[in-house]
Amino acid sequence: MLRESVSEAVRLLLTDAEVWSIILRSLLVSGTAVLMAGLVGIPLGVVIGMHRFRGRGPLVSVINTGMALPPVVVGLVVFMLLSRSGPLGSLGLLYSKQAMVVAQLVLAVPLVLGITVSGVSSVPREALTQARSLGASWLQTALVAVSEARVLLLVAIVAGMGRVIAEVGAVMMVGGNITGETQVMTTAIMEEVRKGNFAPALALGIILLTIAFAANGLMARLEQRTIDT
Amino acid sequence: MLRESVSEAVRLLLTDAEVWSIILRSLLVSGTAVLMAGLVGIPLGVVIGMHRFRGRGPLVSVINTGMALPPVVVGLVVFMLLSRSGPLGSLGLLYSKQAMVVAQLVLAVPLVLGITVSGVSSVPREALTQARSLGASWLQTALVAVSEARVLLLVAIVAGMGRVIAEVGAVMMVGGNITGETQVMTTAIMEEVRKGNFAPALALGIILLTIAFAANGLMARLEQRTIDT
Amino acid sequence: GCSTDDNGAGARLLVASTTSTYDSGLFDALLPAFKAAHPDYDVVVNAVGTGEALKLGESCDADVLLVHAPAAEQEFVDAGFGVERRRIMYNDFVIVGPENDAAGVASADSAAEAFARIAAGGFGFVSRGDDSGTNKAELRIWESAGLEPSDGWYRTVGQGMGATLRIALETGAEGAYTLADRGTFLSMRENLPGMAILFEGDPALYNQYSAVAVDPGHCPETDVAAAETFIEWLESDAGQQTIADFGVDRYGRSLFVPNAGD
Amino acid sequence: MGVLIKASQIRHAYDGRSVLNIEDLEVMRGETLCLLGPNGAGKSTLVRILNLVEAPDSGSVLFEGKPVKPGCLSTRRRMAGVFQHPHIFRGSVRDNVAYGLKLRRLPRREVAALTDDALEQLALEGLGHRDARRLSRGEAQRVALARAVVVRPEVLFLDEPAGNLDAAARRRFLDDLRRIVRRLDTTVIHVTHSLDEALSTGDRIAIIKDGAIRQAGPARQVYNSPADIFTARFLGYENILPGTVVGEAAGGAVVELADGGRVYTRSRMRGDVNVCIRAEEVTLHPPGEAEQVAATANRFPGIIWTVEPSGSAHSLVLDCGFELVATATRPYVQELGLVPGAEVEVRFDEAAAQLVPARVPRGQAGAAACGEGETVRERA
Amino acid sequence: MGVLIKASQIRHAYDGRSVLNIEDLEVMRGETLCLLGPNGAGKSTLVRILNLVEAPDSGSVLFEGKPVKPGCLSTRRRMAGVFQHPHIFRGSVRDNVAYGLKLRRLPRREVAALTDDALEQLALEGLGHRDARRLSRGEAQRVALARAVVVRPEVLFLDEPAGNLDAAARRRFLDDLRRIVRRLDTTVIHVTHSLDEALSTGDRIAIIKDGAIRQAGPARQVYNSPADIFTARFLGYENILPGTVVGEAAGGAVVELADGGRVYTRSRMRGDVNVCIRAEEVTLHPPGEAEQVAATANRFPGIIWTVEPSGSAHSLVLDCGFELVATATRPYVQELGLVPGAEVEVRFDEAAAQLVPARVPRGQAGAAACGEGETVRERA
Ligand SMILES: Nc1ncnc2c1ncn2[C@@H]1O[C@H](COP(=O)(O)OP(=O)(O)OP(=O)(O)O)[C@@H](O)[C@H]1O
Ligand SMILES: Nc1ncnc2c1ncn2[C@@H]1O[C@H](COP(=O)(O)OP(=O)(O)OP(=O)(O)O)[C@@H](O)[C@H]1O
Ligand SMILES: [Mg+2]
Ligand SMILES: [Mg+2]
Repeated sequence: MLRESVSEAVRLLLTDAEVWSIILRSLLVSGTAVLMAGLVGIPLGVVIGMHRFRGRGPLVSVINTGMALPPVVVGLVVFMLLSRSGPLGSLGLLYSKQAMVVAQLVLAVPLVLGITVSGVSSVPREALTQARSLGASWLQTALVAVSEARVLLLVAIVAGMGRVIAEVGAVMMVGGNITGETQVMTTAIMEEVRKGNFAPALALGIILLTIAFAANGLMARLEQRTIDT
Repeated sequence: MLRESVSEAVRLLLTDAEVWSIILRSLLVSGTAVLMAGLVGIPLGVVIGMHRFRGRGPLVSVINTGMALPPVVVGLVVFMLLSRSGPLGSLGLLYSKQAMVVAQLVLAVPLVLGITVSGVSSVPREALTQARSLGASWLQTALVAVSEARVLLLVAIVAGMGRVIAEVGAVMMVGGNITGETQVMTTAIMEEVRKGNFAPALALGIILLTIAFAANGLMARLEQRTIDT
Repeated sequence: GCSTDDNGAGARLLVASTTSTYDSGLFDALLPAFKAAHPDYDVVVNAVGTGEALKLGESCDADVLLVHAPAAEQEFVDAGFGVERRRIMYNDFVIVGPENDAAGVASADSAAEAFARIAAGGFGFVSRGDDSGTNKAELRIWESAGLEPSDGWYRTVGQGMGATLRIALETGAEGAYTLADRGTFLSMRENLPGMAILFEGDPALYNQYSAVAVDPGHCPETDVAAAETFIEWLESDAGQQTIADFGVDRYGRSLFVPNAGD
Repeated sequence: MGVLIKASQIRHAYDGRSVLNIEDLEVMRGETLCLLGPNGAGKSTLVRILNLVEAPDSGSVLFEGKPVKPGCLSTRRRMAGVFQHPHIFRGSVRDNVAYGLKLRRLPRREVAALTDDALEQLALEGLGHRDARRLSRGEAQRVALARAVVVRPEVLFLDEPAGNLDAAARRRFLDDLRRIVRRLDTTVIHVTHSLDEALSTGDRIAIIKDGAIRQAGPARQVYNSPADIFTARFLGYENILPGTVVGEAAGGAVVELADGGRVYTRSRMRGDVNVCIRAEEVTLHPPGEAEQVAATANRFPGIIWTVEPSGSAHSLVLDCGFELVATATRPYVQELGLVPGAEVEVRFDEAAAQLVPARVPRGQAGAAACGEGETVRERA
Repeated sequence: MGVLIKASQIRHAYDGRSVLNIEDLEVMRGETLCLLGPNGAGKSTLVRILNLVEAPDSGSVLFEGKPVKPGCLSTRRRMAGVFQHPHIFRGSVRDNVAYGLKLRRLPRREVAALTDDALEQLALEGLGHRDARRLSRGEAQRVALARAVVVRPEVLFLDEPAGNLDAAARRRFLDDLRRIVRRLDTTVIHVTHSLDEALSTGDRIAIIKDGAIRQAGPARQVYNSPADIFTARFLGYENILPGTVVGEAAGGAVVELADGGRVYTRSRMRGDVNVCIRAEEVTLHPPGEAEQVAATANRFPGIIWTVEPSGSAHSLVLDCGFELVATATRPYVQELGLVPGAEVEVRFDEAAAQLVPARVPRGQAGAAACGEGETVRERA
């Protein structure tokens, strides 16, 4: 079955334009979601990680809890918000890529935030004190924290991307798996599985993993170029 | 809808014995999977994190890629292995809690492993050198690494638990959502959604999150008791 | 951007369909034919459970429903969510199970008797348990047989037809029985080795599909004209012929029998 | 040359334990103030507070007369600090040294020039492109120093800057520091455990213990006139002899030592006192040697008990009725035949005999009771 | 009292840069070996390798004659180290101090007793229950010391153990160390930048530079007979006077200084040399003072150029035809009226005038050419 799927994967990649558009759509949707999750989660995580304040403990618990947000529930809530009868219905975003981005964003943020917070929390305070002493502004001090915790920030992004690109429940609900419009790799896999076509399902899975692997390799290389250790 | 769901959640908890058994089953299955993922992922992650060896970079990339394993594909592969016509079919494990544990284990391990590796990698080498110098055996040195990276190991476990307890694709495939046998919270949510019963679906989601929040709070407290900083 | 992603210029019509219709591939035949006839309209299909489909209609997130749960549909219309039920096609349910048929379902005189034989022997039976049309039909048969299926041999999975069939295939040493709609079963047959249609033809196994347009009174934003155009096309000779032709080349027979206007 | 920094009523606690309690501390513009004190006295905490990188629990820091808070970047940019365990940033040695300049968005060429200067100043030229995280401790310490001086701060905080430096580098750094301070009129707050370092760099010395300042003043004055028995011990007075003032002579007190013997001093004090004399102020002479020019009334016949080499000098313990410690360099030991049992005449100047009260004044008694300096000396 | 540890042909590189290249080093059982050397010389690296916590790229470490690898726990358990920047483990001060004992699975009661002992020894009694991560640097350093001595290792590695300790604590620790070493027959490898510390604790001294051992031998011998100009400078010889051997007298060479003047020595050497004399070996006398017992042929009339207080002594620069640095304590400066311009007679013993070759031997020339000790001195 595996050999069959690999050759099916190769065949799909070579012959099926639809597969390529699904792959690109997956990357686009999940990439956008993770990028936005990073833009929200990393700065916020750095702030929370750098400071000690009242209510920080519970806040961190809430963030960690967010990691256990079931995609179906997230999908449901986003659905209810974007539904024509919901508060944001007038935007007409349901069954669109934007809706999928929103749902994936909700899923990615807690993971990115949680890992960032604990990564930045474990940056030695001397690093920040030293930066301040040399005249770092608040932002410049935060950049030191980012630089010190960079490996974990990378893991945060990788884990966030992993969570959303592999997720199916939420995008299925708010995207609708509409062929040519909102179908992404996981919903396509799901559809094939439902139809009992395991080989193409596996083939799509293999393609997804290959892309993830290549992206990881690239990231690791980028990280090593700017940095050592 | 939200108010409705909260009262529905309370009602379900108070009156529905079935809901309780679903909750317990979820905790049992995911708890076992994460426990096993911890038993595998943490020691392995500590070993990889502590040592520099050839091929470490690619290995870490593979682990990170594992975070993007789509649950449906994992479910499919486990399904094919356990299927009657598959290599492990004779075990008769398909549509059982054991099968769900296996699938969730596969999903949790890369996350636990990935976060552990980067957490342990960022433990200062002096910590390990100092331990060795005071007579720590290999294992005792590893324990120092664990203690230094403990916050991230906790995040690894939390993220792993978050991933599996919220996951639906794999358990649906290999567990089958059989009422009274393999139905867990997420598959029950999915079923309610399919039936169009959004309120109980949300209610179950709220219950799941409440449990996750309580567990996180407990963990944070436990962590603080043994430790400071 | 990817051109296939871009919405066409025309009106976008949301059809909520049951997975059974969608997964059989019927829409792959219907949509191009409709598009050829009405290039102004873009139909997108959302494959969900019957319950969810009705809910989508209620929340105005679908314009047309294509479902097969007559009682629920009627309720939907009576509640003012839908305009009217319009029959489009039917097929039938079949009792499927392991080829060796230990319960002897094949020789039963009625669906109820077939179910009774399964129950009597305690042979495995997998129920969809998802309030779908199929599930409701199954429950009616148990009722007519005067039986209350019990734990142990009777398993409820709350999933779609495809998943239910697969679970039936994998249950126990040989496989279990279940009630399926013919279309889905035939379309999945090659992936279900050792399973066969054991009983068919009982009137109780009749499976009517209807189209329901969402009521613009309830959902002002719905595109009434588009919905009407689509349903009318389904009822038209062209539409009905497309349904009749679907599956013949692949399965040697139609999966759905058009019956609009009957 | 007025007051540049003034700290008053600074209180700070960690985990509910009070670690700092400074009534009043003034740092003059352009001066070098050395902070001395035992481990855990609160020196580093004080430095962090004055450097505006940590806020005290209460109290105020005035800079040029205006109250400043850690948030105040413009003031903070006029300062720079080298902490006790300097944190090295990721990147090369150059990156580290240039850090403060880049923060200030100086033009690239200027950054390069200033960085080169600073690298040279700390003999780091060869290391510029090395990964700064992979240096030896001493090299890292120099990077930290270069990184702080390169921004030409008006106020430079140095928390044990010479720790881990080799002798040559230490000497050179202290020389350079003096030069920089003179040239740029930099104000320096310098924490050190080395009295020599404090004396050679400090205009003023403040001795801090248990979070409070016990004595402060011009360096030589503090060195020569300890305020109490703790500071005397802390400043390295080897001989602390209990006694009682019995009269006055030549403008100072005459003290009858508890162990016998009469010491003439230049201080005025009454009642029970301790006479404090540095070992190097005690000179040894052949018995009955001809009178020298600078005569002193403090002359005692003594017998040498022990002679021990200690570093570059020898440490001698003598019995003069009371016990006395003296030091002598090797040639003198040899020339005068200073061996155990030898008889010598012991002399020390009246001005070298400092008086401190026998007891620490009431208010400080509690704090001093468990002073480390004391317990250590008592056990030794 | 044989060889306990023998390292041979140890080579180690970081990032392709060779940092260690030890031909041969022996540590005797029970001795204290002090390692001295400039920053970045490789001292800490050597310590880590001997402590079996890091494996060298090549070469072997023999323990009791048997080759050992870092994996060898049983040997490692007979050692303990205090590193230059000690890592403090999570937990209380007690936990940290008890760590090594717990690793060895000693009975609980014994752990408690030994821990109490060690805490007391380093004046940490009051801190036992404090969070060890929240200590001042000096307190942390003491914890690290207590943690290593508590396991009563046969070999104790100390990498700048007294850095950050206050003067009293440092004195006490060095005293205690000597006591422990004597009582338990501990072998100590002690890295320090303080010559005084090395002389007061070390039986032998090894001077390491650029990864290689430049000179090793009994402490006083190394102190008194530098092998070359680098070690002379490193050992603090303030006066290094170039000259040429012109003859022999009283069993030693007579050197004609380049700047004029003739110095009598006890060393034998030929050709161009440097005469090395410590400042404290130079004694100053009133001109025409009566001859003393220990006469010397090295007597020069001199004029005082500068007198500068340096710590507890004064540093004097004299013109005796050649330039000479001397030190004197305050009372002597006062007694002899040592002010700039004063005329004095300068003397130093023949034994105090050490000869080193004018040039570093060929093989070492490259390494020495960019020696830090030199560049620093030359700039000063
Ligand atoms: N982060 C912290 N949390 C709790 N207590 C602390 C912290 N930092 C320092 N302390 C305590 O505050 C007191 C003062 O510490 P500080 O570092 O200012 O001392 P110090 O005078 O610099 O000592 P040293 O000479 O050892 O460097 C000490 O008792 C120390 O244990
Ligand atoms: N982890 C490392 N990676 C790369 N180079 C290193 C590393 N550690 C030390 N070095 C380099 O190796 C050389 C020797 O370092 P080592 O720490 O042994 O010196 P040291 O003699 O202890 O100096 P110091 O007196 O400053 O402590 C130095 O040039 C240093 O920069
Ligand atoms: Mg300090
Ligand atoms: Mg070192």
